[in-house]
Formats: sequence, structure tokens, C-alpha cells
Amino acid sequence: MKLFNLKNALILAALIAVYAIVQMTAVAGTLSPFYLMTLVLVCVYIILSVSLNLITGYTGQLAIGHAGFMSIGAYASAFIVVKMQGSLISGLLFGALIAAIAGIIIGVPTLRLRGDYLAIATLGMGEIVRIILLNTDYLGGATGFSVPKSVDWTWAFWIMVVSVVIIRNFINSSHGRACISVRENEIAAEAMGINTTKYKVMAFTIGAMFAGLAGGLYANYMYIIQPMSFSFLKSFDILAMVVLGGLGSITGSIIGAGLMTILSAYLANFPEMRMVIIAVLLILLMIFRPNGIMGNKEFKLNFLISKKER
Amino acid sequence: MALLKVENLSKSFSGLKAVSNLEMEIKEGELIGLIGPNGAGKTTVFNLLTGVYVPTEGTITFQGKKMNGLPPYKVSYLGMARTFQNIRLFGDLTVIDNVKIAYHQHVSYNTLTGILRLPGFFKGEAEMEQKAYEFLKIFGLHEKANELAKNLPYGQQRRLEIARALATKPSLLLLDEPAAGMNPQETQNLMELIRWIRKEFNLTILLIEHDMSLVMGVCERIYVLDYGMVIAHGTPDEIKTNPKVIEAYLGEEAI
Amino acid sequence: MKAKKIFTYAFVALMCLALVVGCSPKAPAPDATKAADVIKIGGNFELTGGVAEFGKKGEMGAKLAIKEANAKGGILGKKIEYVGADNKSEASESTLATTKLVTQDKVVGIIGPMTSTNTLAAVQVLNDNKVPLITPTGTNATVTVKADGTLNKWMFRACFIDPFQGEVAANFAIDQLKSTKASIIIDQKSDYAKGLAASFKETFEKAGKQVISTEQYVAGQDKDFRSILTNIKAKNPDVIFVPGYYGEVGLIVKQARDLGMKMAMLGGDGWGDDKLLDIAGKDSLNNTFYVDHVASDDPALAAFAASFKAEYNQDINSFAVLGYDAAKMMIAAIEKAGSTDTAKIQAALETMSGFKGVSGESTIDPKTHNPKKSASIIKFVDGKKVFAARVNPK
Amino acid sequence: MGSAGDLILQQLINGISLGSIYALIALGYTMVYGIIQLINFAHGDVMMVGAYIGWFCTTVLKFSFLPALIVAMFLSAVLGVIIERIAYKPLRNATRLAALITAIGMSFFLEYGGMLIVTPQTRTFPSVFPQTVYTFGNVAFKYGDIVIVITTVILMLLLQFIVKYTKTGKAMRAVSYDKDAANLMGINVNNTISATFALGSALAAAAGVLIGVYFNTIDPLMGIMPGLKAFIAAVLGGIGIIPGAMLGGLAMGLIESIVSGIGYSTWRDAAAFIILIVVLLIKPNGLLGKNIREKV
Repeated sequence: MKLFNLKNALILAALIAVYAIVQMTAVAGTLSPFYLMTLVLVCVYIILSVSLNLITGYTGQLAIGHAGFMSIGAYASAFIVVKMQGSLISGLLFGALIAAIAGIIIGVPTLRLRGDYLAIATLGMGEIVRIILLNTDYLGGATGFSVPKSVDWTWAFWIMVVSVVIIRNFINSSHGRACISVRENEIAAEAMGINTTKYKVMAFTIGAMFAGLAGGLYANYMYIIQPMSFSFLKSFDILAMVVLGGLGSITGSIIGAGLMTILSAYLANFPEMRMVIIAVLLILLMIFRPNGIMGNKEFKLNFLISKKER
Repeated sequence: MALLKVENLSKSFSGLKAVSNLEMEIKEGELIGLIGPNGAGKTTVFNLLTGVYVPTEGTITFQGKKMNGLPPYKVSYLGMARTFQNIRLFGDLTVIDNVKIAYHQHVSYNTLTGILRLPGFFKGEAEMEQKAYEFLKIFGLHEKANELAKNLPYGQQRRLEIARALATKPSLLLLDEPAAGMNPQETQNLMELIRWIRKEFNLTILLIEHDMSLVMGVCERIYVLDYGMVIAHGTPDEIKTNPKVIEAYLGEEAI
Repeated sequence: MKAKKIFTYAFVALMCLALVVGCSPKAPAPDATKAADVIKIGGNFELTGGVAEFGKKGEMGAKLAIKEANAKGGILGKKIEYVGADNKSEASESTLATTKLVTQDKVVGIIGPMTSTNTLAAVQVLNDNKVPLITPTGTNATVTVKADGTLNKWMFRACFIDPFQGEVAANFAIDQLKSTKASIIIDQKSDYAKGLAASFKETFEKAGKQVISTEQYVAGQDKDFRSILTNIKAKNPDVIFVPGYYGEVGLIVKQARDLGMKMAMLGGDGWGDDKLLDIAGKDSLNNTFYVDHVASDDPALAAFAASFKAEYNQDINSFAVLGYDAAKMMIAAIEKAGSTDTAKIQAALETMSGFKGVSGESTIDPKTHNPKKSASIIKFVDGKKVFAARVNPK
Repeated sequence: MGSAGDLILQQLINGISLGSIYALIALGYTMVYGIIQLINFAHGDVMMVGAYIGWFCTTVLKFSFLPALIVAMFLSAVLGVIIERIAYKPLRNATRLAALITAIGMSFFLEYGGMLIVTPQTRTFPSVFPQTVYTFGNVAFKYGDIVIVITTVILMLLLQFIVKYTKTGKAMRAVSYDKDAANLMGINVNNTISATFALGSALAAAAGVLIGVYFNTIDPLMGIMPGLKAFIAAVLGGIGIIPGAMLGGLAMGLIESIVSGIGYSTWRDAAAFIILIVVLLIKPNGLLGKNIREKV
């Protein structure tokens, strides 16, 4: 176990390559702005789905209010950038912080609930946040809140990478294993000295924080945010990405987010049929791959390395 | 001084008394058996001791500290560990991860160190890996360290439960029917293993068991529970000849 | 097990393929000559989501205008091609849809969206890419003029702005209905309703009258308004201002009458759909008034209604009318510019005057990009729409 | 001017007729949940389909209220069974989340498939009831209010009868208690689950037709919010428990009209969620839910 090994070097090289290809084609104008926009959104949704996976896939807490945290982050960062004339980075950090605090406030009481009761309680919390925003004219109310675009591909991509690495590192640490033990068997985890409430709240808070960060990116990229964009249907979208990719698989979430976002963009050419096609694909995928594309496995580059070692 | 002292312990579920006025005292280093017919309340006693249930009445004193109403994880911190009658492993995790999770409370690095992959993380993980491996080796599970716990055969799952409980570094180990479903040979091996770990780890053990040969073979003292009450306690020989026990429990089997 | 693995790899491969295909820069159109033969006009409408009903109607209007123009031989000797995009009734999707239309499909102008928020979401994209847009019903003042007073150069609209309608309604209530106490019922999700309500309230109160209560509902979710109406009933105003859309307005009027509330009710152009009559019933609609673009017996309107019915077998409403007018205005601008150069089209729109649409004659104010056009007050009498008054813009 | 008492009474009447409709939809949610632990998010959309069938029957086929209601209930029951067989049955042994996502997919499919077929425009029901309004002092209610409440009560009694006394009903209870044991006792689990979907969907269709007739308007997205609220109602009462759904539905209706009544119409939906969360924090299994302890 080392920080600098062949595998990590390969991954880093691949990331730099992806970043550079997109950046160069975008600058050269060969990559259409619409595709670039889609790719930035893919980054945003990867952060959202990986962070929800931490809560639902790894810690086993069915939460469907992720859009609520996203909206908190979006509005908090927009508040800093627009109303306080703050920098983008301070806006993003503030958004993540406020979302994390909201995560604690919401998580502490509701995480005592189990299964579907937790699901409906988190859904309710998300809707309450939306209704509050709808009634806050200071932040634009129903009309929406205009935010200048300051996020670009570089920001979105590297923040996404850092977020995924942080969540992955958390999961692959002793504290992450503690979270997984809650999912596997809460009673046994508790008996083995795991403070399950603490780890549930911790996972929930970290998840909320990254949802807030993603919301901040979204707000500072999409020109305008409105409460309607963060309804429970958005939470469903994110949950669908997670389940589609595979609960308990980070690479699964990345694939799920990428697939759903790109599919939606591709189907923009068929505006009438788009939602129907997405619905049918969702049903078919679940029927034929109920554990998601990746199951709970990770897509690993090991096979590349082991060949050399053999 | 008694390691564990239980006084007047009672628990009722919506009026129904599952355990009533239980008195129990366990000294350091002892190996005690808890027996009784089905539904006598043995597992309920374990659940009360480990904090899964909150007692209706009575006190539990462990290492001189009163510990009524403490949540299970704090009970674990104090040095009491258990296994479960219906196996509760972390099935989708590897065998070694199961043990590492139990060792979590002794690990030194914090969340941030883990996320940032600071040197403390690598040190802590290496220590965990090594300790977990040692525990597995004791139970002959080291060759299966990277298999999923749910894929182990039944007997090995039972042993993994004990290994996991030991990894919390307890001073009192509660074993809930450790030999359930094992054949006589396996039971025999388990008996020796229990004796050995008691010596090696300087443990006190309380075990629930149905298999009389195991209980009579290893336990120094036995408590007999029926309808949530202690009907007898003493050495295996005393229990064997106790008429109340024969009537309530052994008698049943004798027929 | 093996089959599963194959499936996984196949899926990952498919996914990568999708990424490559989806993101590969679009090759220059192979039939570049053919592309030059058509003029592309984009439509960014709410085809799915909460206000799909309005978006769909607007799109039908726009498509009809384009079809009619093509039937007359097109413009500048070329046919017009309509390229549609769906914004799911959501601002960020509107940004995406606009980006797609402008950068992928290379349209010379955009019609839509129907709501101000979704239109605002397009502003920056159009500024960056210099393509004009006409929103049929984006009524919020900030769509064309930012809060700090700067003009959004590429944004135009075919409708009244909120303050005008609210003012017209308030003055009508004061002068004609002799009202002194008003209640307002607004859709909390709609900036259109909020905008109208705000200017109504301002005008009404400036005249020394009183707005005694404001109640809110959520369009698209609520069908039962009896609770808020019961509240209003207890306060007994002499007029209720309901600046919503016909779907909810019809229910509000009907439920109010059912609760025994007989006072006058007043609304904006969102009332302009014959469904209102079906929903509320002709008896309930007596003593109700609304602000519309043209008198209902205007011959141009009747002709449009007939051709709309022939095309889609549906009735017109203000969304269809304004969608049609927006597209017609865009076509007129392209003709006037004599070119598909977007800057010239923008200039043509900015100086458009005396444009004759189904919703009346309008002239674009170059300072605000708002059309100057007169409003009519329509009154319901036993299910018939009767022209009550005409109000000219200041 | 109405006195405060009249005002409260009027709001109670408003709340009860709205709550009856929520209760009808909530029943279907709760029955399906009780038997296969699936949150059937497509349930509200089945209600929408039922409303459209009712609309078709009354406007195109010129049926009167009762035949239209029965046809809508029957066809929606068939639809419910088809949905269950195609989309949910293959996932019966999969994770519950997979089934949940399928339900969400099915919901989108019905909404947007419906939008393609019937277009997004609002449709209006013809008046199938006399538009009589009864007033007592300042309190008013319509003929339609009475029909809603009576229909709901009859359907609920019928449901209670089916669940308690018929063979299918007993099978349903057995399957929801223990699927494997029921199977061993010779109960056809698949047919029982289908019967549950049929019953739940029929009730939803009845609610759809009632909404259509009473409020006069229907559209393809009409199922989303009542569906969500009925789900909240079911959870509020204790999901899986039939009387709980009735209680929850009525409670939701009353909460909404009371919150609007005291002048906070903006916060009405938020209030419903807040009350739900507070109830869950005090009684984690809903108002009538039993606290089921996991055996350790």
C-alpha cells in the first residue's frame, strides 16, 4: 500500500489525458459548446451520484433528498458570489459548508428512522428546502436567481476528480469500513464498537457537503438557478444514476452519471420522445441488471498491471 | 473483585417478563456457562448485558462501573464483546475486513488523516492488517482472508464471529451458542480453542450453549435459566444432580 | 457468471462508444449546399414537465406560422426549417436547449420559451453567440432589460410586460367596477402571476384603495382552492384579482361561485383559453373580466382560430396566439433584414414597427425591446366573450 | 360575513372531501407496500390513466357517472396487473432499490407516454352531477362533495370486506405476512400479488375519476402531486396498514385545509412534510404502525 504506485500513476495519466483532450478540442472549437456543457454536467452529476452512493450504497441509508442539499449549496454559493461579491472558490466552499451543516441538522433527527421511513423523511426535507427557497424573494423566489458563469471545464473536471478521490479515500479507510458495516449489519456493527449513529451522520454530512459543492458548480455554470430545478424529481434522477451504476460502486456511479447525462443530451434531438425513451431504458436496465451495471464491484485497472507482473 | 456483577436484573416486553430478578457474579478469568431450555431468556440476558436492550430494573456493574443503559458500542469500548446466535457477519465484506472493523476502535488515525492519506493512515492500516491477520490465523481463517464472509462454510462463519469479537480486545467475551450446528469433532476442536484463547488473551468467558458436552466439558460454573429466572447455579457436577434442573431441562431431554 | 461479465464489458464498451459518438465533434454537414438552402429557426419550448401544456401550444403556434410562410414560398427564396428542443420546464435545461439550438443546429433565431425564468436562462448563451430570441410569453420585465437598466440586446418578446397588464386591470377595477377592497390569488410558482399581482397592488393602492388579502396556490398541483376561497369569503372583498392561467382560474372561479361568492373576478391574458368556459361553466363566469390582446371578435383572430383548428384539431389560446405571433415576427424580421445574418435580424427586430399579428398591431420599443400594443378588456356574459374596453399603452 | 365557527366548519368539509381522495389513493400505495414492500411511485400515474379512461367514457361514449367509474376501475385494474407482471415481477428477488427505480421509470413512462398519446393539454369533464350547492348559513357544500365521500366510504367498506372475508383477501394477508409460508400453504403468491395490484389500481382509478368529475380538469401530469401526497398519507398512517391509509389520507386533507385556512397557503405543502417528519420522529412507524423489533 503506497501512495505512489503504478496504478495511481496510470490513473493520473488517464485523467490528464481526458482533461487535455477535452480542453484542447474545446479551445480549438472542434468540440461543440453543447457537448462541452454536457461534459461539465457529467462532472456535476458524478459528484452528486458518488456522494449519494456514499450515503445510500455504502452506508445503506436510503435518502432521496439529495437535490435539497444540492440546492442549498447552489443558493449559498450564488449568495456569496452575487450578493457578497465573493470569489468563486469562496462561494463553492461556503456552499459545501452550508450543505454540510444542513446535513448534520437534518441527519441527526432523521437518521434514527429506517428504510422507507427515512426515504420519505429525506424526500420531505428536500421539498421543504425547495418551498423555503420558493418563498425567499431575496434569492429570486420562483423567478430564479441569475448567477454569472464562472465555472469552466477545468474547474468542473478537477473538482470532480478531487471529490471522487476524497470520497474513495474515505470509503477505503477504517472510517469508511465502519460506514459499510452499518449497511451490512447495524446491530453487529454496534456490538463491535462502531458508533453507528456517528457514522451514519458522518456519511450523510460528507454526502451532503459534496452535493452542496456540486450545487455550487451547477449554479455558477448554468447562468440561472430556480427552486423548480431541485425538486424531488431531481433527487430521483440522482438516485437512478446511483442504482443504475451499482450501489456500493464508485466507478458504477461514475458510469451511471455519465450514461444518464449523455443519453439525455443525445436524445435532445428527439424532444418529444426523450422522456419516454429514458423511462423505458431505465425499466429495461433494472429488469436485466437489477444490481446495476457494476454491481458492487469496482472497475479496476489491475488487469493491466498484473499482466506485467506475471 | 467481581468482573461482572448483575443485581436484580429484569426486563419485560409489553408486560411480559423475559428476565426477572437475575443475580449473577463473574470473577476475572472464569469460564461460565449459561444454559436453559428454549425461550428461557438466555439471549435476552446477553442483549441486556451488551446494551441492545435497556433493563427495566436492576443494575449491571462491569469492572466496577455501572453500565445500565449504555449503548452497545460503549459497552464494547469498556471491554465486553459478543457473538450472535444467528450469525451476524458483514457478509458482503471480506473476512479480513470483518475483523478490521472490530479493531476500528483501537485504530489511531482520524477521518481527515484517512482522506488525505497522511502517513498516519498507512501506519494505522498496516497495523490493522497485521493484527487482523493474526486473529484470523488463530482461527485458521488466514487463507480465506480475502474471501467474502458470506461465502464461508457455516463452521468457519461461527469461528469468524469469535475472531471478530476478539479483535475488539475484550476482557469479557460472551459467546452465544458457538457450537450450534457443528458436528462432534468440530465441537471438540472448538472446546479446546475456547480454553486456549482464554489463557492466551487472559479472558473471562460467558457462554450460552445447548450442547451439554461442551458446557459440562469447559465451564467451571454454570447458571441455569428457566422462564427468565435463575433456577440453579454451581459446578457442572452440582448442576447435573440438581433436581430442579433435571425437571426443567435435563429431564425433558431424558425422556 | 461468465454471461454477466460479458454483459458488463459489453455495456462498458457501449457506454464508451456512446461517449465517443455523443461527444465527437460534429463533422461539417456533408450536404453543406443543402443546409444553405434552408433557414433554420429554433424553438425552445416546454414540451415536458410542469408547464408542457403551455409550451406545446406555443410550439404549435410557432410551427403553424412557419408552415404558412413556407406555403407562400418561404423567405429570401429559401424554405424555413423548424428545429425543436425541449427544456423540460426547467431553467437549466433551457440553457442546454438554447446552447444546442445555437451551437449544434446553427439556428438564426429562437422562438420561446414560454416562461420568464426559462427565457432568462437563455440570455447569456444568446449574448455569447449573438442570436436573437423572441419569447412569446416571457412577461417579466428583466427578460429584456436587466435589473441594472442595461438592455439584453438579443432578447425580444411578443407579449405585454407584467406591469402593464396589472396596471390595466387595476385601473379597470377602480374606474369601471368601482372597487375599493380587493383580494389577490396568485400562483406562487409563477413569476408572471407575481408580476401582475405586484403591479395591480401598486396601482390599486396608489388610488387609495385597499388590497385586503393575498392568497397563494401552486399551479399544476392544486385543484382544491376552497380553503383559500373560504378565507377570502370571510373578508368579503368586492373584487378578486386572479392573475393565473385558465386551468386553475377556471377552478377558482367555479369553486368561489359554489361557495356562494358572487363578487367580480378579474384576470390577465392567462385566462384566454376556451377551456376556461368548460372548466368554470358559463354561469360561474358571469361578472368576470380579463385583459386580452385583441377583442374576441377580431377577424384576424377568428381566421387564425380556424386554421389552427384545421391543423391540430385544437382550440387556440393566448399561448398559441403569441407563439404564432413570435414566429411571424421573427420571419418578418428576417425578410426585413434581407439576410440570415443574425446581427441584421436583430437590427430589424429592434426597429420593427407596425407589425401586424393576430394579437394586434405592435411596435418594438428599441430601448426596452417590449412591443407597444393596446390591450382589450373582455367580459363574460352567459358564456360569451364581450368586448368591454380598450386600453392603449402610454 | 361568516362567523369563526362557520369558517372552521367549512374548512373541515373542504378537508374531508379532499382527504377522502387522498385516502383512496393511499390505500393502493399501502396495499402494494404491505404485500411486496415496494413504494409504487407509478401509482399516482395509474390514477391519471383511470381519470382519462373515465373522461373518455363520459365525453366520447357518453356514459353516466357510475358506468364510467366501473369501466375506469376495471381497465385500470388490468393496467395495474400488466405493470406488475412486466416491470415488477422480474425484480421480486432483486434489491428493493432496483424495484424502486423501476417504479420511478414506470411513472415517467406513464406520464410522458400519456403526454404523447393524449397531448399535454388539459381536458375537461362534462358535468355528470347536478351542480347543486347546498348552503347552511355560511357553510356550503356541493352534490359532488357528497358523492366523493359516499363513494369513498362504499369503496373502503368493500375493500375491508374483501380483505377480511374473501379467500383472495385472506391470501393477501397471508402473503404479506410471510410469502414463503403462504406459498407452502398452497397459496398462489403470484396471483395474490396481482390481485393486490388490481385492487389498488382500481381504487386509484376511482380516485382519478372522482378528481376529474369534481375538479373538472385532468392532464397527464395530474398524478404526480396527489400521488406523492397519498404516499405521505400512507406513511403518516403507517405504511402497509389499511386503516392507517384511511386515517393518513383524511389527516392530510385536513392538515392542508387547516393550514390554508389559517392563512399560510404558501407553506401548506411544507406543513404536510413537517407534520409527517414530526410524527415519524415520535412514532417511527407511523400513527397506527406497530414497532417491529428486530430479533437479535
